[in-house]
Amino acid sequence: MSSVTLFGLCGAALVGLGLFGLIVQPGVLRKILAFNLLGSGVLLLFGVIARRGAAAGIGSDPVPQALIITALVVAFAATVLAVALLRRLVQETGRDSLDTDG
Amino acid sequence: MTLALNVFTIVAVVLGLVFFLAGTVGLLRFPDTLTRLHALTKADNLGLGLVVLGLLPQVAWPFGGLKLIALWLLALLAGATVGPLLGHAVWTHARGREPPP
Amino acid sequence: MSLALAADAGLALLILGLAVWTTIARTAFGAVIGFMAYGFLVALVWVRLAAVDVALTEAALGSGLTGVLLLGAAARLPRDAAAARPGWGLRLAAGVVSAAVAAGLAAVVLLLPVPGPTLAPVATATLPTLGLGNPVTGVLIAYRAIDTLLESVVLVLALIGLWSLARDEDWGGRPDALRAANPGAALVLLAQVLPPLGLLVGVHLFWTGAIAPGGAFQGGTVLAAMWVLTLVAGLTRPPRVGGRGVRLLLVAGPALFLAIGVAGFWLGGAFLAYPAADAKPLILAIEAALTLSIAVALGLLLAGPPGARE
Amino acid sequence: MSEFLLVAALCVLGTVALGLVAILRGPTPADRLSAAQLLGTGGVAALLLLGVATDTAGVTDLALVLALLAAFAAVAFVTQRTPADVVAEPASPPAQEPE
Repeated sequence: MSSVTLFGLCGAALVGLGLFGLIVQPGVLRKILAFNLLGSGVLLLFGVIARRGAAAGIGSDPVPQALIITALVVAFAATVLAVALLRRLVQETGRDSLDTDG
Repeated sequence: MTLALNVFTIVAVVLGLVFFLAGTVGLLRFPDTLTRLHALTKADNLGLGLVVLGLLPQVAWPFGGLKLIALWLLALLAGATVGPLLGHAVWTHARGREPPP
Repeated sequence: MSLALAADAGLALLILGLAVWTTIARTAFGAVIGFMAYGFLVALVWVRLAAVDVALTEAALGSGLTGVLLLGAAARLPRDAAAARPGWGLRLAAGVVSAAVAAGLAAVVLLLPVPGPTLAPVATATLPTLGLGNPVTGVLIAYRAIDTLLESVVLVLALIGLWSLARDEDWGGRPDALRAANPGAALVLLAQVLPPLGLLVGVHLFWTGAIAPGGAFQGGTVLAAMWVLTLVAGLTRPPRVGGRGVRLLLVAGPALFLAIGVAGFWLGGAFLAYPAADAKPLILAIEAALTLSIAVALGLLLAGPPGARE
Repeated sequence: MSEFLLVAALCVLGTVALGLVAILRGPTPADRLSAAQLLGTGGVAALLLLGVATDTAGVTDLALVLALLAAFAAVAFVTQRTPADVVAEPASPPAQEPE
């Protein structure tokens, strides 16, 4: 078992954990956090693939690295948008969950 | 000369480690929030400071060394802000009034 | 070598532990703090995976802007409305599905081909003609320039989405929600001393990005964090969202990128191709404009939709 | 020398990782934040040691960025909340289990 495989397994577990939180947690902020964990796990898998592609004197394939950097910024923008929607939801309904009946 | 500098590095870094350990133990063992905050700032200022001091002979001058010193000054500034901010908030809440100046 | 493996195993366990805590913590605030510590440790993992550029991005976003965003959100949650948690059946089903997905991905990780496929030689082949020494910047600005162009547009789209959440009567005003009610002397001092140093670090990251880890995203994020600090302390006020100047700054980066990209049809023979003689100055111009636009866009995203303090 | 610095980096990281217990334990939000703050400082020290030991480009810059932004969490914590929230966990009622 190498360090790279170890972080790959860690990324896989994070995806599962994020998915679980996304389904199970009722609060919207908790769902946003879980979704970020999920995304972070996916990016970690990308990073593992980049590290395995070390070549030409570079420790990590630069193409997945560049994708991860753009993905981090896009994920941040999406999180901002989700938090803004949550704030409007709280303003309008006084609640922070999505279930419609309660 | 190199040997003396290496010994200096080892001594300073080990001392820094001691302060990090002290900060952690304080954070876990001290009785209330304000004293725990006190423990934290020791690790912030002295622990990092000693590690930076120990690394100074090992980096390229001038830019590597100046970068390390700038980094420690930034950490000092952050610590000097975090302490009062958190402490003020905790104190105000506990006593129900503003702390004396 | 086994020492490094033990350290990495410890790091992975810490990350998983914090992720579990973020998922199951009782309070939203505890979960947010756990998530912030998690992001910090993930930045260390990027260093261990030889991706320092990524680590810089994760650290600049995670320890600066994300904390302000999530802690602000956690503070505005209602206190009394606890939603019903799903029942045991659904939780069990969710657990099974999630475990299956994780197991599938783990199998993929274990079955990856050896040696791993790589695009590094192709992506780095053009670096000398571009005058760049950092392969990641080379990919972002040349090899996969189209991705970066679209990504810089996404930030503007996100801002449009955010602003469209404003109430009708607030439209055209200043997004003032970040400003602290009572900043206090320590915070004001920090907001006076830190931004000049942060400006230096941000410009350094942008400039060094040509040859070493760094670049427009990292530099722009640090600049945005400094601006947000002065907004929180009340030293500066955000611009009105209807203003022409702020809109020009927002689109400057993507617009210049697109213009040079279209000019590539004549100068370099293809969309987003650089003429061999002038590649370096053109790339620097694009990176500088992108840094500025990214900083303004991220700062305004943090400031939220226009409207008074809640 | 570099072996010593690597071991020292591990020790710092291990020490502040112990402090993570305080994130889980609290009891107040200010305590949780203090633990995150300690993790930040220790991480910066570990990165410096690692960067000098392995002479990797950019690691010192990474530590510099982390030190620059070290105060942000506390600033956000204090300014985005009322003083009462600093000490008291919000009294969230226990989530109801459906029948």
